[in-house]
Amino acid sequence: MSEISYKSPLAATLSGRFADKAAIAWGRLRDHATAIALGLVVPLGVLALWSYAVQQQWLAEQILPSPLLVWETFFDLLATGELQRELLVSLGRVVAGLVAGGGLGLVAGLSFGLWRPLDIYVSPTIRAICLVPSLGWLPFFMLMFGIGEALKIILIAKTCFLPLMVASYEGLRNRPRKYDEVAAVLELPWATRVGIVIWPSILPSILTGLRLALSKGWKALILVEMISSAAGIGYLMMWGRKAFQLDVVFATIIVIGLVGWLLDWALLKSQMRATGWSFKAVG
Amino acid sequence: MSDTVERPETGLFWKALLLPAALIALWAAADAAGWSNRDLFVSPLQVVQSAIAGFADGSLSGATAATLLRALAGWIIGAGAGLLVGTLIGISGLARGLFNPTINSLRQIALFAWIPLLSAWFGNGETMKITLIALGAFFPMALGAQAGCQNVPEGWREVGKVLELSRRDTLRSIILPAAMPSIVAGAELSLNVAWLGTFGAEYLIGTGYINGMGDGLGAYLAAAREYARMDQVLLGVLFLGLIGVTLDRLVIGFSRKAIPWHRH
Amino acid sequence: MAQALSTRAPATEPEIGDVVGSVEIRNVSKTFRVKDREVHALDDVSLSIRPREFISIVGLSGCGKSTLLRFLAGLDTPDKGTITVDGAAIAGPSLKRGIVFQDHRLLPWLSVEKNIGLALRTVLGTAAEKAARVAELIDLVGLSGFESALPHQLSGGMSQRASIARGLAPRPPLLLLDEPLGALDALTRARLQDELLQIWQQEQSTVIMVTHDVEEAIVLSDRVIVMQPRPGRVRRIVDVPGQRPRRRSDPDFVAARAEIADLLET
Amino acid sequence: MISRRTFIKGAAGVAAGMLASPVLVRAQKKVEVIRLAGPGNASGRPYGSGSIGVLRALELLEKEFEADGIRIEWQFPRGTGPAINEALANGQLDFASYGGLPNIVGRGAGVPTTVISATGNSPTYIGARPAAQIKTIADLKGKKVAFQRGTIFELSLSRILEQANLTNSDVEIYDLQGADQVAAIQSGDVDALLGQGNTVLALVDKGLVEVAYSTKGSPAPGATFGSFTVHNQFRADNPEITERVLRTFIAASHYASQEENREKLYDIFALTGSPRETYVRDYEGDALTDRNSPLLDGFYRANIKAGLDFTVAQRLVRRPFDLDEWIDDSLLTKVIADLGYQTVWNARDAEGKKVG
Repeated sequence: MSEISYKSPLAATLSGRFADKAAIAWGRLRDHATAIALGLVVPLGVLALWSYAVQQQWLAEQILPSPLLVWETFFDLLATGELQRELLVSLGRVVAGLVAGGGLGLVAGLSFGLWRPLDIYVSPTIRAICLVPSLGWLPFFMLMFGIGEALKIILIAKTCFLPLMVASYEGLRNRPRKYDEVAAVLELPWATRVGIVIWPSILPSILTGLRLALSKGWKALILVEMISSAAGIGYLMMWGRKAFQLDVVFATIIVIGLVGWLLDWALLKSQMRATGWSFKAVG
Repeated sequence: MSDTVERPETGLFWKALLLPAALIALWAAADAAGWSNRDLFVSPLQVVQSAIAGFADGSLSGATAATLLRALAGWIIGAGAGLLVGTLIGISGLARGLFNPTINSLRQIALFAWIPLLSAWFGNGETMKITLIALGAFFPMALGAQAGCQNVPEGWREVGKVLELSRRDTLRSIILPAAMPSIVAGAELSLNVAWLGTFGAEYLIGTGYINGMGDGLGAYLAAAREYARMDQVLLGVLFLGLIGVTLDRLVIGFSRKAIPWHRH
Repeated sequence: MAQALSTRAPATEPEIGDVVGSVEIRNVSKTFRVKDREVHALDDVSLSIRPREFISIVGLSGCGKSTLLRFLAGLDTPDKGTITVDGAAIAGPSLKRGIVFQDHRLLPWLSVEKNIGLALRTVLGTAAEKAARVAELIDLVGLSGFESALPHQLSGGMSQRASIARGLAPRPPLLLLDEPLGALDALTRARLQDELLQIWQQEQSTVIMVTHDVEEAIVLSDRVIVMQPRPGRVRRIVDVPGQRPRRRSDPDFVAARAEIADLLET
Repeated sequence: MISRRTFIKGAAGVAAGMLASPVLVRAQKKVEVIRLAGPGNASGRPYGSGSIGVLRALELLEKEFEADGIRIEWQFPRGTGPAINEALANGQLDFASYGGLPNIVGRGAGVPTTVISATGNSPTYIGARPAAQIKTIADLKGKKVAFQRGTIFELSLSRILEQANLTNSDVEIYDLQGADQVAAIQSGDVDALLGQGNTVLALVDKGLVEVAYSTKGSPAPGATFGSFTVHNQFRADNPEITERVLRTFIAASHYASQEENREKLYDIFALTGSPRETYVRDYEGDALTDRNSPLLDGFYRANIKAGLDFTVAQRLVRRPFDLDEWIDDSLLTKVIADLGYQTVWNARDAEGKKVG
């Protein structure tokens, strides 16, 4: 369909254009509305089933609190400021872990990509270490770093390390070489080459790695907060479990999912903005 | 895709083992010199002895088998459901509109965050663990299948149209094969999560079910920690990593066979 | 000609083997909307094609020639106007109108044999008859020995041959070729042009081919439709005189080439 | 690709399947299995201590119900009390022996249980890192204290701190499981931990902590206590089996209260994986009848009352409930009379002093 990319004929009148634009805008609005309405069907259905299940007492009320109670609990947590407080603690940890682990991962990935001996002798060990899941490392980390703030941040950092290491490494190795040749032919200076040719060509891969790291880091955080913590959203959830108040558990799970989704969405948006060309080039 | 085909270099494998070997030597030397704190650090020899003992009395092998069995059961259920749902969402616009937002929100919930809810609903037994594992395995597989089915190039779909293939034939001959690389990638990730989820379920829940199928590697590790058996802790982590990598390799090897047309 | 295979055709339509493959294009227009702009891909195109004719459509990028072919294949529909094949309007893709795409579009997970066989999936006939037809086609396009090869093991020319065989498999009265040889090198291209002529003569279908290559159009066609872009219209229909095989040095050939080149340049 | 109709049909099928799922249908039939739970000790080996450990180790229930073809299923979940509450709520348990606080929380949330016996008392120990300089209860102020929240120790801490006019909010609480507590003590992240003898004394032996305080000696507030509960549905459906289970439980309590069994008891408790030696020292000098008394006496009730007040104040329980309705000693009295054990245990008053 590459044949239709020429300019529109002059025949189209201004008023016609306006009407068209209005029609297009209306169409878009309608599409969005339809999408939202469709997307709400399942959650609303689940909500209805949930309410019905509560009413019919399919499950004991202690393990299936009514949606209304969950809603009230959610607002209660908001009103007392508990939710915001714990969430802030959690977000702080994730950011700290992401910066530390992701930064190291980036450096490691670039070093392995640029310096072959390092890649041959060191990277397999690092990869193998990273492949053992965070939960497996937890006992060691606890012994080494205690159970304080350091433990949480190190565990998240460890989780964020691998995605960024792999992303920067793969980005560097798989980036199209043909643009290097263009740069060479144009006799660009070294700094310009890095800034204009090399960095942009690995940026999409790195941003994808960053998104993966954040998503994994968020999940690792919840885990470590569930196991050993005195604060944070994961702790709040565990506390709800121990107090046998499933409404608190429900409310926190929903918050955990929403925050995770929001983080991912925000990063995706900024990724599209930063490297929009790579999304188009693929299609 | 990549033009960097400099892989088959001889001795790469052995070179990769150099650093770990050096670290183990250092560990043994440190132990022999009596530098290390006996409580926290055990000697390499002790770990090997514990491994042999673990296999002799069946505790380690039994735990490994239980974990593997559980992981596979959960993976098959979760990935199977994920394949079905993902394919459905991938090929039906209506299903996509209905389920996509929900699935995308749910998959952001950390797997282990489901534990309080699932244990309240399904107790501490096998049902709960398998449900948790299946839940973890579901999302990567569903995502892989959906992406695969949705991203079938229009050109191939048109082939189906001009050849007047039935819906079933289009699905079988065009969409599913075209989606296969993505499905396999989803399966790989899904197995990975299932393995992790199994370990986590065992570690965090550890029922102490006497009539159950055994508590597995996760509980083995938890118990080892409880009794401060550092050698067993190390063994548990080692097995966890080794089996995880092996499973991963198996899936990759299988996918090479399953999709020979797909290079890289 | 073997009559074992036939497309599942409604009784009202003519039987295959009769004088079929005639096409009537009347006042066809199409406007695409790209972002907020309108693009007139085709503007009031009319064309009449006789059975068993070999027609080429040439024109610059954007003249709507591929769009027209996609209408004929039933993959897109015009905004205005009608297209009928043997008197019946086109309702959608059909095996009675085989199409060969420029990028061969062989399914990479199916062998050559199975790719061709896919075109016979909904056709009446026994498995043995279908297998015989596939073997016959493989022989016709010169791919014997490569029956079970996967597409990535084939060269560009071989893939295109297989693709042509797939287009021909259900014996379509009308064969649509969308720049089928566009991606090939000159030598392969010349050889395949000869083979295409042979195939056309043997299968007795009407052929409509879109091409960029004026010489290819003259070598193969009875008539060359020259189209112009913005908006897409038929500029002129050039009758190619002379018997086949045509030589590039023939005066008729030279004259036709000059005429078409002239039309394309202005 | 897929028509709407096919899709809707499929979706309806899935929904129907979910509605008919076995989780939601509780079948009423003859008992084939009796399911019991105790707190998961040390995660690895599923043996409880106290009367429930004896019951389990001597397989008394298994023998009692062998002739009826009824299986006995045991659970000792790592999640301890809270996990037991969940299992009771979703109908996966019939009997449970667990700590006072979680069973109050469970009942407060509406888990339909009844207390049919007490499970005895154990001293609570506070182990402190030597470097933390904790010698008295008052020294705990502002210190980091680890235990598993939602268990009886949450109440114990409150009652111990009460003696120095402190509350739980005067210390920094770390919610950790057993091995994590040890790691935290080792790394110096926490200053003290609360536990029973088998865990704290084991750490004392390793030189990691010193006992800063314990309730060992006379029955004291802050000691742990627990209840043996039955699911109301099970009791209503199977009154006769409930009585037999309780009778067997009381037999186990009786066994655990006989001085001649002391050494055997230590062997049984050591099956949890904790060092036998720690049990020896924990029990040293205590009368077994005091430690393993099943009586729902004044002391038990006073403890439960304190627990309820605490949980309500901490908003662990949202609305108080009637303790007299929950604690039902009619069956216990009958069983003890049937067995002729009326004189084995001495009832105590609210302060823990022997009555009469």
